[in-house]
Amino acid sequence: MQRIGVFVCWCGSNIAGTVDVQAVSDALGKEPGVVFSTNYQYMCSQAGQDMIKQAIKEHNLTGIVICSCSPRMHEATFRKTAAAAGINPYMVEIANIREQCSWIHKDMKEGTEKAIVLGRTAIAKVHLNTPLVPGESPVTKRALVIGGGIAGIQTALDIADAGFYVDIVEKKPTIGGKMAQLDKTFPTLDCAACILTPKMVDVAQHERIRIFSYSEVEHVSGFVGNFDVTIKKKARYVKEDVCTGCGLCTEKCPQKKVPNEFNLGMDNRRAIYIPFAQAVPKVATIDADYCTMLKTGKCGVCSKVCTAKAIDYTQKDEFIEEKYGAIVAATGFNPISMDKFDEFAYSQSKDVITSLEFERLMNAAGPTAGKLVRPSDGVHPHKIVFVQCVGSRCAACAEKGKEYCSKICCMYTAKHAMLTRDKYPDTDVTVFYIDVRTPGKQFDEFYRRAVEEYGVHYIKGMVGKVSPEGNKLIVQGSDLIANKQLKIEADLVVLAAAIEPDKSARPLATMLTASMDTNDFFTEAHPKLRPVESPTAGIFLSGACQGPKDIPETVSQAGAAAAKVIGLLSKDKLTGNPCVAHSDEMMCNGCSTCEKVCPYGAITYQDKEFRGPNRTTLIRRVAQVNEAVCQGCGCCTVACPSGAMDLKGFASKQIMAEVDAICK
Amino acid sequence: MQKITREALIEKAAALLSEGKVDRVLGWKSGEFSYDVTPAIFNNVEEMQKDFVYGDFSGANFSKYLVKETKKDGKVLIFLKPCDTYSFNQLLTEHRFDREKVYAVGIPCDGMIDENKIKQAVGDGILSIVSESETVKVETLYDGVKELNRADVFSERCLNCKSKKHVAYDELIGEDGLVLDSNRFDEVAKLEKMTADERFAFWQNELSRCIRCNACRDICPACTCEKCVFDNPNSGVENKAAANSFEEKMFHIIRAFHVAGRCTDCGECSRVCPQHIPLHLLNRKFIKDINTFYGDYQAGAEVGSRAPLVNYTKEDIEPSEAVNRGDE
Amino acid sequence: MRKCSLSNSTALFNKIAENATLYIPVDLEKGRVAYKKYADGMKMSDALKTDRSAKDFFFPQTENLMEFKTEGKSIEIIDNRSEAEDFVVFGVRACDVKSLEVLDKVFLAEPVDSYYKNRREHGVIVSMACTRPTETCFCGTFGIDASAPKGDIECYKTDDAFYFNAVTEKGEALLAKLDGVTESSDEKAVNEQKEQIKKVLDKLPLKDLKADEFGADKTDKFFNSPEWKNLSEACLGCGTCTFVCPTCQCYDIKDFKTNKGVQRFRCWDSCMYSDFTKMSAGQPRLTQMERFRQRFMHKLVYFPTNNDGMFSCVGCGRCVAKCPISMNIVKVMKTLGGKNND
Amino acid sequence: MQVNEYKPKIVAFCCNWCSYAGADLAGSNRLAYPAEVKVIRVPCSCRVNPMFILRAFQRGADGVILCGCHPGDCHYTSGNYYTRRRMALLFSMLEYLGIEKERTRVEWVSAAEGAKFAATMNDFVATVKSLGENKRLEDLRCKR
Repeated sequence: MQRIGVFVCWCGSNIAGTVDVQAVSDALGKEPGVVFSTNYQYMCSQAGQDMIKQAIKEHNLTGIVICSCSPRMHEATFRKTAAAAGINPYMVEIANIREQCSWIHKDMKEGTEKAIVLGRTAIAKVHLNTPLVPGESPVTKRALVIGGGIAGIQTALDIADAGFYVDIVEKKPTIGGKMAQLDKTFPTLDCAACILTPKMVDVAQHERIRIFSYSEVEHVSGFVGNFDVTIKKKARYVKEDVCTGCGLCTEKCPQKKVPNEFNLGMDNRRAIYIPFAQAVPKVATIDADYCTMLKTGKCGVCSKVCTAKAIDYTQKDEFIEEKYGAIVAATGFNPISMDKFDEFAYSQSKDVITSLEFERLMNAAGPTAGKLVRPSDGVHPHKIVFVQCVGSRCAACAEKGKEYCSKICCMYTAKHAMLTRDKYPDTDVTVFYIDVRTPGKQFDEFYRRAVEEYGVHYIKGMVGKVSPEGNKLIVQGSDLIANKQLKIEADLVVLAAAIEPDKSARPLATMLTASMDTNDFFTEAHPKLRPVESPTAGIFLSGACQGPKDIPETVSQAGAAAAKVIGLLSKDKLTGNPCVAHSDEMMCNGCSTCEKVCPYGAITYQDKEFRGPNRTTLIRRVAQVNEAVCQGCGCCTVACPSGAMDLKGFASKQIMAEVDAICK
Repeated sequence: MQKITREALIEKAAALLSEGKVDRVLGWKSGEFSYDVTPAIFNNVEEMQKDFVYGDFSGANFSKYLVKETKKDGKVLIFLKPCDTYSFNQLLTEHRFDREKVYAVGIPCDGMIDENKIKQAVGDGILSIVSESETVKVETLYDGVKELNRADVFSERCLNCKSKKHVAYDELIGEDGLVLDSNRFDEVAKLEKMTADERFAFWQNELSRCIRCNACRDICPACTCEKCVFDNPNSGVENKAAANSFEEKMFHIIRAFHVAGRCTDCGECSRVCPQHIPLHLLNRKFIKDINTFYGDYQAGAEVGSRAPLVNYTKEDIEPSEAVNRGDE
Repeated sequence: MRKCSLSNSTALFNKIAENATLYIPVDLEKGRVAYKKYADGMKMSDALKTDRSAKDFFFPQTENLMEFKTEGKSIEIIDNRSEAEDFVVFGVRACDVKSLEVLDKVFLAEPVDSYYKNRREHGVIVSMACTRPTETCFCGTFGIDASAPKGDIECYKTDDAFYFNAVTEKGEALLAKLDGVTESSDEKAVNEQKEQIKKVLDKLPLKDLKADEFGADKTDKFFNSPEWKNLSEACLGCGTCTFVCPTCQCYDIKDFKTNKGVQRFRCWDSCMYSDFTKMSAGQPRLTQMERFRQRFMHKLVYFPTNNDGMFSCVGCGRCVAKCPISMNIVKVMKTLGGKNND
Repeated sequence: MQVNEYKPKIVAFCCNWCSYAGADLAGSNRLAYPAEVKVIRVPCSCRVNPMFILRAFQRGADGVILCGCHPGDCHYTSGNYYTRRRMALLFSMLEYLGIEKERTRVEWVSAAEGAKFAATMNDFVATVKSLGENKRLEDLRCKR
């Protein structure tokens, strides 16, 4: 039997105004198990807390009921008070007689009666409370960053600079991601390569960062602080530690007809290649799909020209197992496919291009060495039409595009328009838009400059159709402000394609038991207050895998994710929430039902030996809850048919005792 | 459909036993009368030849016995009728027995007979029941031989057979059947059409007869808990007898809820109820609702499938709509 | 011997119901038969057996024993047993009549079970001879004569009349009250019926089942028989046999927390249950085989040992008909009973 | 003088993250609802076992309402989706047994919806009141 102390708070007149606190403390003092009951003006004040501490010692209290404001307000306060007086903090229960009683009831009698019932309910629960101790688990002081774009790079650098080891897994042969493909960046128009490549070098040279390029995450198990990850290092047929990156092989390779994905297929590369000059690691990779030697066994040119003897046609995929304390998803984005948008004639004309392709065309290291020409005939375009929101904000055409705003298109289109007008004043530029959204530092100013200083024509309206006619593109659109239909003869049409999460994100989320929204963006633990954490403990989110983002936003989120990781890795031990699920092995059937509803993958099964009747032993499959991973929702407790699964702090018996007390 | 004979099954068992593929056989053992068939373990062909029986009263679903049987050494031969195979798969899905220790032989089934229907038709003193293809000849103490239509004395579950297809087996005797379009939800629909008062009266009458013998639970292949909540003093619902109509309802609601989405509709609960309460109408209500709300789902149709109550879609029906659906 | 023509049965029942609550077997839907409280004009069932036995009237499935009321920190103890009113159970078959004798041995022996005793004192049993016993019947095995059903009043129903014979004082008193609706009669019709019944009994499939091998002090002979394992193999551990049995008398005492206190009640329990007679160390019988053996050893050996050889099975056949897996005392007796039952 | 007005007993299960906070907000905004409503705080609506609901009726509740985060907003990502399925089936079963469907309800109330919480409770209490006492799922022993 517990020795319970009841403390009724007046909260000044907040409670005492409509609840007779004396009557409440008197009535509750008569409840079985209650050995002390009092009321006081401000229970949460120092004096109030001292009163509780003193009563705990004087009356040897084992359980505390505070009738006060919402537990969301002061539960933590009173738990600390109890702990300071030497009883387990989880022996405290709060009866919410302010928000859920005195504040909503005007009648004193009614309020007092209800407060007594709520107090009794808390007493009924405390009777069944047990001391709870949070579990502890060690932390592996190494982080894994999945994705080597600017998000992953920034997160990795920040973590490593704080003194922790970081591994980056990048599925491409080089890190750099989308930003490496960009020409200039808004709103300052500095060159992407100029600000990105030094960071890539920093990563390469950082003593605490390892890069697994051309690699993928194969398997993840474990939990916060203790993840076991298998990384697949795909065979690149070049010894990474031997290759000097001289590039001779990439010049001599006889297979010249491989579409160059770095330039979005607008030119070709060889079967052995280094994606771009500043690639990190600067190591060649053989594209097995195109390499004659790998396909037919006849060639071997690269091997012959390689003075470092780095070519190894027998290389196999390699699997690396490593432990991590934290995992950061930084898997980025891709423009959506234009397949479903044939009204813009993307498949019919080479001169209808996406914005990312436009970036490459403008880039000095691009397929045209930075000269803006039409991909079809190499002729300088005099009339360019930009179409925004291609596949974005597409609520009515959800099967084609995305319902959300891709967020970056307004600004990069303004950038493209401005750069074009700056470099080629003879080129006329028209932009079709639904809205121009420029909420960022210096963003609107940037857009105004495009319109006002550079004379870009902005037309509010959507393009309905683009049709190639001769060497021209006929753009049919509507001008909603002038309320008229337009027909523009253009040389080049640039589509601002919506962006979507990278395809690798969904399977990765499954491996991480991290949740995703319907668009396959990772879900954050809280949209406002925990924007860089996944609901799954130990999984963090960086960059566009969480939602569309521009570079400044990505970098700041990457830093935020790093800060969260550093906060985690700087701990030697993790203390969990003790209100977690617990399986009674004697009753567990091992049926796997609970595991299926657990959003955190906290439940595993084990074949365990039990004592059977009459000195026999039985092997039974039983569920085990990983307390470090369990967040305490209790979903498993209801899924479990045998009632073996229960939730500490919110045990079935406790809840039923509350029900009983309320219905008395 | 070819009629499967006792001899064919014994022959199959004999072969498997002699090849060493199985160590014992889980089968039906004849009793005192024509209908009181008991599940039993046969260790050799001689035992089978003496007592093994397969016929109109071999209705017992053996799947649940595998939980116990596979904890023993050696391999057991089990004969599975189509409906039994669903329970078999469901138990496998829930990791309740060791598949390696079972050799499952699928056998066709053309329906089992409910001895209670015979008793109702012919009265007391049944001396023998002989089954022909379309008829059943019953000899009684008082009225000589009476002939009944087989179709009139089929078990309820066989009248509404959902499938003649085996969804699990190592070996099949005879040809496999098909999943059938049954009218098994008709009775549920009939109840749904009643007023709330009529439904309440109906169930009050049915459930008031419950003696809480737990036969429905203990025969149920989905009820394989190490300890049932109704036997566990810590569960808050434990009791040994219903003290009033609330406790009667609670037992049956929770029993049905705990197997919802896992119940294969094998019909054993109603078959064994000594008070003849149509318990399957509770389970079928859940199955019908699941099918309507979340799309057709047959528990046990495949191993490892995700049961509807451990699954969801973002567009699921709201509880308020679910209860109003019957109003139309 | 008194007689009441069947055409006059409503008057008879109404007369009985004047002074006591009358329960008669009634046909319900789908072949179900149960005792119902008599109301004017209600028709009595001719079925052989009610689904549940007459045990329920004397030892109901749940029964309040007492109540504890708490007010603050004080506790009040209240005896809230329901005082039984006078009642008559009509049409109890010989086997069920005998079962009360078995229950008396348990509940009326010291210490007397006052709850049972109270109900027993208030109840009058009008028995009924069985003209159409069924294949599951084996009361003869235990020396019960279905043609002489006993009870407080022995009753025979022919094609046109009820015949009554008072057996006990209570029966005489009741029969005396029925003078207005009955008339004196000779025993010719009844004797004819008795003969008829004997002939039928000789044709029953279980007529040769013998209990001779069982009985008092036979524990050593059967306890360690290897047959128990096979017999119990398929047992589900449900309580069907126990709860349909007219002689099973085990109960559990439980407390139910009400809003104001605690209701202490008893309810039937079953030795087949894994949580039967749980003690601090758990169940004394850990396997279903042990629990299964207990039930039959109790009926056939332990009970006779403690009660002058009286078996605690009356051969009513309910368990034979109701067991979900069709395992039953007949099969147990035939398997263990040696030569006599081959 | 008022005659003994029937006051139903209402048990409201509220998830800690949305609905309980919504109830608190109703209080902070002084939005009144009947005192017959008593809230039990659970971590997530998915913690609520059908047995708790039956228990409440057994013990004398006249109505039971379950409040959780809006679908898609669950603090534990998916808990309320399971709640939704469980309760759809349970409530449908209760209805099938002839128990008044208005006695049970699930409502999604976010932490910002104090007004919705109060309005929901006002409506639910009025509905249950119009039904009168729970007779079909009562256990008379409890009322003694």
